[in-house]
Amino acid sequence: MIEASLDKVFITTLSLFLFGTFAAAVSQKPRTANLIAHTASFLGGMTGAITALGVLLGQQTIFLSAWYIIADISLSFRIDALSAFFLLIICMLAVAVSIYSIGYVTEYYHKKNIGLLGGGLNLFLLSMVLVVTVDNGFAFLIAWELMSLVSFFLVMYEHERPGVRRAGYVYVVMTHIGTVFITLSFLALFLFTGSFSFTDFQAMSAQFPNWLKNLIFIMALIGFGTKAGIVPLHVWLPRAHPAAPSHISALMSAVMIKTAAYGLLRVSFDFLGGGPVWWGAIVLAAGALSAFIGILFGLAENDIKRFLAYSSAENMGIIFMGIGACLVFNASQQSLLAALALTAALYHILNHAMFKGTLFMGAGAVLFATHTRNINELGGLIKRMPYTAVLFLIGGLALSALPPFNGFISEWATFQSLLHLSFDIPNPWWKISGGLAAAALGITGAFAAGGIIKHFGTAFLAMPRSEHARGASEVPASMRAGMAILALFSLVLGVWPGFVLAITKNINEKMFHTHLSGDAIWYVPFAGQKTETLFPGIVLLTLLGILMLGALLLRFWAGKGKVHIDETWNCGTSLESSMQYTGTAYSHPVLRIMQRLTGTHKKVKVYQQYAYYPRKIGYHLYNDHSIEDAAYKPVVAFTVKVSQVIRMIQNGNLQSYLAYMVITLIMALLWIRQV
Amino acid sequence: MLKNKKLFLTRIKQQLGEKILSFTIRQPNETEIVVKKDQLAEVCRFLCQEKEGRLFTMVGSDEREFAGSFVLYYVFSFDETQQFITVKTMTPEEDSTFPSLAAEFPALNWYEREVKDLLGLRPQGHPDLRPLILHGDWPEEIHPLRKEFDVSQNAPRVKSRESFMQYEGDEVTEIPVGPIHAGIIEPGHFRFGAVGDTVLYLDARLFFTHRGLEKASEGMPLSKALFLAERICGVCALSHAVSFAQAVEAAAAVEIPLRAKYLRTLFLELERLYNHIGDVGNICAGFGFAVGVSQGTILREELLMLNERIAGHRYLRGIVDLGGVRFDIAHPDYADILSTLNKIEIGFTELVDILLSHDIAVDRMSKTGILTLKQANDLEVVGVAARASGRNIDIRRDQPYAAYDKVSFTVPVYTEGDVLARIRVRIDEVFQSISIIRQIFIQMPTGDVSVGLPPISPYARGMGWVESSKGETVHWLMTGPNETVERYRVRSATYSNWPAVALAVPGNIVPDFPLINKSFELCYACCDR
Amino acid sequence: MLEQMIQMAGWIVLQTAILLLLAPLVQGLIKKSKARLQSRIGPSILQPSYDIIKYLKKDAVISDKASWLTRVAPYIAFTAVITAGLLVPTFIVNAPLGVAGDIIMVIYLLGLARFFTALAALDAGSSFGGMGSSREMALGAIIEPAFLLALFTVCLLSGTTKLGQIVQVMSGKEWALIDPSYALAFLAMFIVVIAETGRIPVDNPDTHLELTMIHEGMLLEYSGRYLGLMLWAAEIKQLIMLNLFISAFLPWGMALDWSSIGAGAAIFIYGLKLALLGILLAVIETAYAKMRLYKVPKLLAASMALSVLAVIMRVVM
Amino acid sequence: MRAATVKALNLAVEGEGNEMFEVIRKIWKTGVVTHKLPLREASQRYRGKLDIQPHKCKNCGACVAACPAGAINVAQKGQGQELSIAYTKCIFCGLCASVCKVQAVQMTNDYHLATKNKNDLIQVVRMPQ
Repeated sequence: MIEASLDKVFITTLSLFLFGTFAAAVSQKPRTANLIAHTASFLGGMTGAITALGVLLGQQTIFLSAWYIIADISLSFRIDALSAFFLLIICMLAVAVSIYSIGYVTEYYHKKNIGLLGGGLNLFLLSMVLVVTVDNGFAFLIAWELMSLVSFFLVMYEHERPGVRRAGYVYVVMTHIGTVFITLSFLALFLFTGSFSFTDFQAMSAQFPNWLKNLIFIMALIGFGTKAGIVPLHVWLPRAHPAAPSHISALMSAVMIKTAAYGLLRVSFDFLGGGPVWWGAIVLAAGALSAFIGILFGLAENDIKRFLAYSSAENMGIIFMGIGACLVFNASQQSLLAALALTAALYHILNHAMFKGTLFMGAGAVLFATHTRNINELGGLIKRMPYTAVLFLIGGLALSALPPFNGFISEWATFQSLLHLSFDIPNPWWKISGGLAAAALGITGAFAAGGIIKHFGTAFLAMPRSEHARGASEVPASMRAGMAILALFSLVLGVWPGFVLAITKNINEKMFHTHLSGDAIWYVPFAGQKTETLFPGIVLLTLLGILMLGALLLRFWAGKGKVHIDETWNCGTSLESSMQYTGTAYSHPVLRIMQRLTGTHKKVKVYQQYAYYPRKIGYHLYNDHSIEDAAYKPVVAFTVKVSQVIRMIQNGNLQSYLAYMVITLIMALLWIRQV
Repeated sequence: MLKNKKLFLTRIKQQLGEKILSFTIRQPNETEIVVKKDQLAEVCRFLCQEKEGRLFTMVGSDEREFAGSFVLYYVFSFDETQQFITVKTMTPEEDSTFPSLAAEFPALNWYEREVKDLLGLRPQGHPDLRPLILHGDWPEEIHPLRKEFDVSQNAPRVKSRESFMQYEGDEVTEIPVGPIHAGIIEPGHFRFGAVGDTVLYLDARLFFTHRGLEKASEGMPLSKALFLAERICGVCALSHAVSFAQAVEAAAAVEIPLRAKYLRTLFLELERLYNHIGDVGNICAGFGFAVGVSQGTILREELLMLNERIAGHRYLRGIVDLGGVRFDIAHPDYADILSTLNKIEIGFTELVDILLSHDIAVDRMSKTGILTLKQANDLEVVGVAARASGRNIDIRRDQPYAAYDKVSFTVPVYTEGDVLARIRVRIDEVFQSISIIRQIFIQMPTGDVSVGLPPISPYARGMGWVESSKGETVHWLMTGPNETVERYRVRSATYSNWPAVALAVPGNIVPDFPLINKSFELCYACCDR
Repeated sequence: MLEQMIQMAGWIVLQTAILLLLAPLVQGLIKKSKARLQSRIGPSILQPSYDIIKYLKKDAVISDKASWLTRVAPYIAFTAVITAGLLVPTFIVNAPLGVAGDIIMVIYLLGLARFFTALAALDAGSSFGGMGSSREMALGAIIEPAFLLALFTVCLLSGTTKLGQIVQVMSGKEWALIDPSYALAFLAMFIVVIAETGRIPVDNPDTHLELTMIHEGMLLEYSGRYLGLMLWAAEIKQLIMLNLFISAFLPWGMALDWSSIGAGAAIFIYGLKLALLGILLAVIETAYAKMRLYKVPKLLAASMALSVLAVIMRVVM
Repeated sequence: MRAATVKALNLAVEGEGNEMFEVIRKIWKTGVVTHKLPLREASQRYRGKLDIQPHKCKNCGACVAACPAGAINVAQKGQGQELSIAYTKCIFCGLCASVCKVQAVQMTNDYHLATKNKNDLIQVVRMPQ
């Protein structure tokens, strides 16, 4: 009964998104388009979340067949626990972003077509829902491609702005390179099973030869790694995310790149049933590299959205570290620890969606209010935009993995997974690697905190550095509400891990036939052979208790302290805004220490007529990002060139070229089917 | 030697020929050349570049009352022949400008701006005409060193004209430090253009302690002005006093008794000792080496207490008299000094051993705050800083005064130009000073310690110089009627060296600035007057 | 259940009191030892306590550029540090909050304090705050992995990150310091303790030269009660680092339960260990000079290398 | 393995053991040098407060004229004269003592000048008729 009704709820979700897409696209008035699109996506998100929660808590699976294209290539859905988990995240974000967008898109009124933007948002959400729910390789690829294309068009929404087109091209090229690998791995699965159905993949992959499993895994890793923005496949990420409108960036960063984790988990565990230890080692190494490099490059940025984008690469790295550890434990038959590692990864996926959503929306709010993303032009926003500041700070605290916010819990679990690699796997290499990976995670967390302080401190604190910041005012209520929802979840998930454990329980049970008990509200006993427990609630209560009691005692003992307001101490001169530490200056020490990796170098130009009498000094700091340069520039240049050539041949625009690409993909798939 | 000098002067006279108005040998070691304003650049260029003279000091003077115009004196020192050549040029009130040489001789930058501020003569073509001595909120048309300026008058404050370096782009932070500092440091405002911890440029705004001493001395009896000179600075009180006394003695053309010369040398070296030892100890505070600081302070205190015992004043004030010194010392004092010095020598040797073998300390000091020889030469840097950058000058040897021509000592020269080199110069000089003092006690003649001054004619000129612990201090004096001061110009070592600090800092990291600053050990009061 | 909770609450109060009172004393002892090593008599070891009392009673001055963060940060930093302190054993093998958290929690609670201190430093807009903050975060980022690695070598012995269990395992190994891998880990951790407490050769706690400060730079805009809390928090953090060090490397003589004789002796031994460590810190601080800012990462890299070496030895041997 | 340990230990202390020993030895040798209050007496030649003996004074005014800081003043007060020395201005140069032909003004080595009231720093001496 419940199952049947959940089916309907899910169908409602899809229909709402579909309705939102078309209804918004055809509506002429910006205000109507805004309302229709975001009401549809809000409702869609709500119903989707109900579906997902129903599946996760009700321990059931939804099957749904829409129609058959030919033979076993069908559009059918199967929502198991894993799908539902991702569906839940997508829908939570859909709800928050919809509310936020109502305010945010007013920025584009009478400048751009709101209908297209709102419709695009719905279509984007729909495509992501399809990606995580379809039950068929063919449909998956179509949905995947749809997701890529829609997000590409959304990135290109403000194509008249400088840099946006370039970002869009890099994105579309990279994402298709990824798609090629994913397609290849699915084709390999198809060729050996003779079917596109996920059920067949699961059933038959056990008989695959090892080399084939390895091949499929590697191709899937590259393909999904590209979408996840894993270093060194991340180059599109810091370009595309800032270029897109902020609510779209929030979705891309918080949800879209997570579909890659879904794909990887689906392929490696569900289809291939885990693999040898080296799979885990590769994923773990890629994750560690990604986490470290991602945040290091992010730290160098003065563009608030680019920083967040790099930080997404970092967090995907942390997630991959969890997945990697899980693969290793799985290969070593440590199912409880595998469950711990998977929980860590899933928990972080959920958490990252919450706080990165908050942060991107916060960045969007700053952009909305000041029209600049360069923190060196901002400052003093905490007084002009108090609510946004608090919400951004909460997101930042969670991103920095500080208690009592959610980032801490998942990072703690990841730490435990990594440390248990060395505690419980007898191989000496793992003993060392586990510790080193934990250290890498540690430095990542510290860098993330530094990045947040840099961006929050420069943009929100002290004095405005330019007219942009001076004229800022608080954003509309709907935008604040959108951020507040996710920020609230950041706190709740940080003190109530039991909730998340309840929803990940099914996934673990299905994959490892074991589970972590997490029923109690306050604590997370990762019980089993060890008692690594964490009671964030108790710690938070103690902290609050000490705070209250301490403040009271102080008040009682020393009285109500008087506070005088005076100038900032500036050595006897008056303070000017140019004396504040700039974003560049803030991260300079780290960049200098890490110079070899970041390729930091400066250009100083001294304007002078006579020696010893300089008049003006020009300065700019560059970060070469040597990794990108070395590995990517030639490839990207080549691809761009090729696509330009193709465009010339076609004599048409990029859109039709992409349409051809999709058609070619479908044709190819069909052709293979016929053979 | 004497012949050389004559030849040198004759040749200069011949080569300059038509360009000069007059050529007068005023004193055995000083020659005056009078030129027209438009010939100034050429003559200075000739003296500096072909004859390798170095700018010693430059003085602007309001001589309208008795000479009918403003006068500028450019004094060049020729160390090889132990000669000074003063180039004098006149600027009438109606045309109160003079050609600026600052672009060509960066060392003249400050001197010309000072003349502009205090006398209101405009250096034409000066590349940087920001106010220097008087700050931006002082009215532009009031010039304190003009005779008509009333000292008791309170100048109104105007809107500040101060400006600092401009930076392009939004990445540079301007870090302001001072004029009020956290420690007990004299007032100076430093504005770093920095990105993170790397310094791009340093703007140093000084002259917060400009007390107008030169103006205050106008009309003051010479005997009282001595005490004013003594109070220019706290730690080089004696150097200033001796310089002033030497300037007066030169104006009076008087030779002081030999014993007085030796005593002056003794006290000057004691002053150098406590300064250098204190500086070596203090530099350790720049990198938090507590033992270095405490041991340095202990040694310095020993010396200060010695000063108090033998001279009645820890910082050696009230010793010098015009025409000699005010009191004599006896044999028990000799023994006291020598035994204290023995103790100091042992303690200092140990301190230096520890300091120079301390890896972190040496690492902090080497390659930090490098001043190149070219920069040092261009800016006419003097003293320890000059010798650490390979500029081999020491006025004790080059233009001897007091009894320095009778004792033997070597002048340490290093070429690295970094903090470590400056510290090494100080360390070497400490041992040289100890050796000089020991020589003094061997050679010390008996006799009077003071001689009375004959009456001094009005508008006589004299110059006194001393190699203080910071570098050469030059006092240029013109007497007025009734043995008063007409124009008094103090050019301390700090005045010459400050612009060099600003050059040594860029490229270093911000936390190294205190270290670099301390290694130059410049005092603001000396510079600001 | 209720009895247990009351017991736990009592323990929390006791340990909080220990942290609050002992932290300024340890600071005073270090200062006194340093003064003696500089041939000075130095202030009384109670001076830091007097200072804190004085600051807490004074009015505060706050910048007109600053926001509410400046006022909130000291409270957050202070409570976060104390909470972290409740997770680390002192003289008894477990800590009051031992069941609720572990080493990672301690590190991140200290991180929370650091985060707010560094953020509040930027609030007033002065360049010194920015300078201190940016240096703190740069060095903090390098200290963090070194810290984790050094602790990791200890965790590896006991296979857990729970401090109570680590202490129990370690106190069974009285002669562990002879074990080379343990000695290496000891050194690695000691370097981290020096770095985390902001002592020479990493930071100079005595300097107030504007341009060289790290931790002091961040507190420059603070005064009165807020400054008192911040300083107190810094001193407690120093005590926590020493406690961590004692728990991990010198756990002998800790009381296993609350029996009065055992606990009494344990308190005495704990005090002795603290005093010795404090004097050791003072000696090191006196004999070393502050390193060049950009050489500090090398020192911490050395600590990391030592940790890795310690793990390798443990695994190989 | 042992060699590695030694190497690592050397890395940690960077061979500074010797130098550290030097430092400690030096500190040990120096001991505590702080002087506690009350401080010792100033040296004999120390130029401190003035000692004025009114009965020797010939009222010549040489000291007043010689004082470079203008710290000595003579004022008519009722019947007699009053000599005042302002230690707020005095620079302790000793010129007054050296110009006084009858040694009515002499320098002492009394250095105690700290006071809570600025007026206490003006020493007034009443001259006999």
